[in-house]
Amino acid sequence: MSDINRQIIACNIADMLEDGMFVNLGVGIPTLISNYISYGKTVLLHGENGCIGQDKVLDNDKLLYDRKEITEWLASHGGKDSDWRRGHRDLNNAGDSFITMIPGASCFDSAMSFAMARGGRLDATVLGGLQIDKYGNLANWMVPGKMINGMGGAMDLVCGAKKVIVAMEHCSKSGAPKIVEECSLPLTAVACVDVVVTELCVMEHKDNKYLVKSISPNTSPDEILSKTEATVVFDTEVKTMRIPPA
Amino acid sequence: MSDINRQIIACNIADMLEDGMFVNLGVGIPTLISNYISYGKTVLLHGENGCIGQDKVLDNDKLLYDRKEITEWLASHGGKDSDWRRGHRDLNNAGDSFITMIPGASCFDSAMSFAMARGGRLDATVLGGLQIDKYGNLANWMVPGKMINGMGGAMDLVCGAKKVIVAMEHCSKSGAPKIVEECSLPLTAVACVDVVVTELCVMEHKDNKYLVKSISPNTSPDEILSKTEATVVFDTEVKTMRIPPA
Amino acid sequence: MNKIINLKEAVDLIHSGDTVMVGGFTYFGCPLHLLYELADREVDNLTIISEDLGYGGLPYLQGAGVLINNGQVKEAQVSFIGYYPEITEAVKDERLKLTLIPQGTLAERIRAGGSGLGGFYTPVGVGTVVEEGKEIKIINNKKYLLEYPLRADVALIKCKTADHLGNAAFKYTAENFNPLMAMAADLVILETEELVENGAIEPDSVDLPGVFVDKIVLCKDVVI
Amino acid sequence: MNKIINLKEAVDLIHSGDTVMVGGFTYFGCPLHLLYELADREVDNLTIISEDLGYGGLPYLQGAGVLINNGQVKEAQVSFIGYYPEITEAVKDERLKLTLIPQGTLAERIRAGGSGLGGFYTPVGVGTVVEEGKEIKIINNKKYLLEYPLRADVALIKCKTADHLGNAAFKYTAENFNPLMAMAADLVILETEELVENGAIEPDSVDLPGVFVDKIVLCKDVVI
Repeated sequence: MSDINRQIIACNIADMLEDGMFVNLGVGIPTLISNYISYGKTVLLHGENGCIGQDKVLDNDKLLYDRKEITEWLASHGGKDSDWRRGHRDLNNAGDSFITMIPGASCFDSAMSFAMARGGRLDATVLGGLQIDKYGNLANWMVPGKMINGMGGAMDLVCGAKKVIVAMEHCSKSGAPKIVEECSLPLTAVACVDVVVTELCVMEHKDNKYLVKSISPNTSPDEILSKTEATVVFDTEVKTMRIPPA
Repeated sequence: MSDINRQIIACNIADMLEDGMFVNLGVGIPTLISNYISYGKTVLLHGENGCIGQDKVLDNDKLLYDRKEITEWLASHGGKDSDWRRGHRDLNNAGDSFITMIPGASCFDSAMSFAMARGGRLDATVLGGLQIDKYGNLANWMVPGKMINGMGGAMDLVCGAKKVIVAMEHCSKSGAPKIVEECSLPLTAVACVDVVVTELCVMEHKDNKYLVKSISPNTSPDEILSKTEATVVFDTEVKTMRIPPA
Repeated sequence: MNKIINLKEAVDLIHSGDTVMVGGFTYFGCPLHLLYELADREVDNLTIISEDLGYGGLPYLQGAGVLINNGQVKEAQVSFIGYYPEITEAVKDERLKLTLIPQGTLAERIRAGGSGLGGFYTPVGVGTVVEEGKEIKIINNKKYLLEYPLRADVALIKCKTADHLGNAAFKYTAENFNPLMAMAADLVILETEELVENGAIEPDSVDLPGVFVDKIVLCKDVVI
Repeated sequence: MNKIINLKEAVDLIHSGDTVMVGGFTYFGCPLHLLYELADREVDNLTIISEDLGYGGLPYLQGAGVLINNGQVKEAQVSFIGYYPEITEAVKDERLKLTLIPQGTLAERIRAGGSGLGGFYTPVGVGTVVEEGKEIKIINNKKYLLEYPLRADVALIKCKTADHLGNAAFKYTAENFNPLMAMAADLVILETEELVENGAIEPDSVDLPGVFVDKIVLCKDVVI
C-alpha cells in the first residue's frame, strides 16, 4: 500500500477519537494513528501485551536489526535510572516496539489485559482487514496456504470493544474488492465491524449495508461503487475526508 | 469450649505444620495455632481477604470496643511511617483483626486469593466444624433457625487445599457426638475432611472410617468410641497427643 | 476529561432500584463516606452486592448494613454476615431478600461480569445448598457447578491513592473486592484518601487502571 | 526452605515428554537463560504452551522457537507466530503439531488452570475456526464457547526482582503471561535478574506470591 494511502486512513481515524477515549490500535496502519491525534487530546492507548498509556514508539528499526546496537541499548535501559519516561528494556507495545508511556500509564498481566478488552470498557479497537462483508464479518488473520501467523489478540479485541474500526486499503494489491458480499477467508469474528476507513471513504456498517459518511476529494461515488462488492449507500450529507500534507 | 481444650487442639495441629507450608487458618480455634508454631519454622499463613504472611495478631479486643481508642489507632496507623511491620489501618486478617506481616508477605485481591485456594497450592486449610461424618462431609457454617451467618470463604477453602484439617471439640455443648454417621446440618463440602483434631484425639479420615493416630493422655480408647458415632479404628501404633502447659 | 466531583454530586448519581456493588471486607477498603452519604438520601429498593454487610456488632462500624437498617435495600447478595441480628430479623420478616454466595465464587462471578465471560464451572458448593437450581457438569470425572457473571449499575469503591485519570492503588488487604467490582459496573465511583498528579503512581503500582473509574471523590478524613 | 539453585540444576528438572509453559511476550519477560540451557540438552518430545515462539525474524531473539528449530518440540499451543518460516515448514512436514489459540482465551485458560476452575464460556471465536469441536451455549441471547483450563508439568518464568521466598515483581510489560503460568504448573522455575532479601519487595509490590514458585535461578546478565 502506498504511504499516502496509509496516512489518509490513519489521520481520518485519529479525528474520530475523542479526549479520554480508551482505544486499542492494532499493528500495521493503526500504529500510524497516534501521530495524528491532535494536541491536548488524551487518548488512552491499550497495548494488549499489558499496558494502558503508550506515548511514543521508539524508533527501533535500526535498534532491532543491529546486534551491537540492541545489546548496548538493552544494557543501558534496565537500571535504576531508566523508566517509562525514556524507555526500558521491559517496556514494549503489542507490535513489539519499545515505547515510552504517558504520566498516568499502567501495566498488568495478560489475563487482566483481555478481561478489559472483552469486558466492554474499550471505547474502540482499530485493526487492519483482509476482507469485510455485508454481515459485518471481519477476516484479517489468515490466508490458507500462506505462512502461518496466528490470530494473536485480534479475535478477543473485537469481541468487547464498543466500536470496531477497520483500517484497510479499499482493494487488494491485485485490485480485487476487499469489502465483499461474503468473506471467503477465515473469519476473525462475525458481525463485528462498525466502521471501515479506506483511502477512498469512511463507511458505517448497518443493516447489511455500508453507509458512506465521507469520501476522499480524490475519488467519486462511482469509483467507490465500482470497487465495493457489498451494498453501498450514501449518507444524506457526505463529508470530505481529510488529506494530510504529504 | 474450655480454653484448655482449645489450646490442646491448636498445639497438636501446629505440630503437623512443616517449614515452608502454605496454610489457611480459619476463625475460632485455628487462630490460636500460630502461637504454637515452633521457632525457626516458617509457615506461610493465607488470609483469604487477600494476604500471605500474617505474623502477629494485634490485640484489638480493647481497640475495637472503645470508640476513642480505635479512632486514635486508625489515625496513627495509616501514614507514611506506618506499615506492615507495626500494623496499618488497611491491614487485617480474615477474622477482622489488625495484624502485622512477616518479611516476604504479599497482598492481592479477592479473586486471586480464592484462585490460589481452589488452584491446589494451599498445603492445608484448618477450620472449625459443627459436624463431620463417615463420608468426610463437613458441616460448619449454618444451623437452621439460628442467626444467619453466611459461609464466607469456607466452601472455597476446603475445595482446593491438599489437606483439610478440622479443629473442633469432640462433642457438642450438650454432649452429642459431632463425628456422626451422616451430617444432619447443611454441608460446607462433601468428602473433604482429611484430618480431625479434637481435645481427645487426632484422626485421619479414610474409607468411611476415622483412624486414630494419637490420643490425649487424659482419655481412653473407650471414651473415644463412646463419644463418636462414625466408625473409629485405631492405628497399629497410637501416639500420645501433646498437652500444652496451662 | 475531569472525573473529580464532590461527595454530594457522587451520591446524586445513585438512584432507587439500582444494583450497587460495595467494595471492602468489613471496615477494610469499604467506601464509608459514600455509604454514609447514601444512607442520608431518600434512595431505596437497592440491591447490594458486597462481601459482607459491615461489622454489625459495633455500632460505629456499620458498612453496607447501615442501608439495610434504614430500609433502603430490597435485596442483598453477600458471602458473610457475622453477628448481625438486625439482618436475621429483616430476612425473617421478608423485608430483605438475602442470597448467600461462597466468597470465592462471589469474587469470581464479579470478575466474570467485568471480563465479558458468560459463566464458569467451579467445584465450590457441589453437594451443598449452593448447588440448588444450578447446572452440574462432570469435567475430567469431577463435578462442577455453572456459575453466571454478576454486574451492577453502580460500584462504590475505595482506595488509598488515586490520580486524576482514576488510576488507583490500594493498600494491603484493603484491596479485596474493590478492583473486581470496578470492572463489573456501568458507573464506577471511587472514594480515595489521597489524590496525586498523573504519573505519581508508578505504572507497576497501579492496581486498578483509571479507564474503569468514572468519578473520583476525595475523602481525606478517617471515618468509622 | 531453600529455593535457590543454579541454571544447570534447574534445567535438570525438565524431562522429555513434559508440557512446558514458557512466559513472555516475544523477548519481553521471556526466560531466555532457561530456554537456551534447555536447548543444549537432550530433552525432547516437549509440548510448549506460550504466547508466541519468539521473534523469529531476528536470529538473536529466538525465544521458544530455538527449541522447535532443535527438534525438541512435538506440539505447541500458542497465539501468535509472526514471521517465522521455519515453523510453517515444521508444521507442513508434520514435525510439529501446532494449535493456535486467541491470545485472551489462552490467558484465561491458563488462569482457569491455576484457579481450580473446570472451564469458562467466552464469546471469543464464535463463528470462526476456533469454534470447531467446541460446546456452544446461549447465555442471555448471546453465543459463547466452552473453553477448558490449561495446566503444565513445568512453567519457566522470568521476573525482574525476586526474594528468597520466591515473591516476584515484574517490570512494566514483561509481566504478561508469567504470573498466570506460575499458577498453572506443577513445578515452577523462576529466572530472576535480581535477588533481594525477604521484605525488600513491599507486600503491595509483589506481583506473584512466592508460594507459587518452587525454584529460583539468578541470571543477572542480559541475553538476547
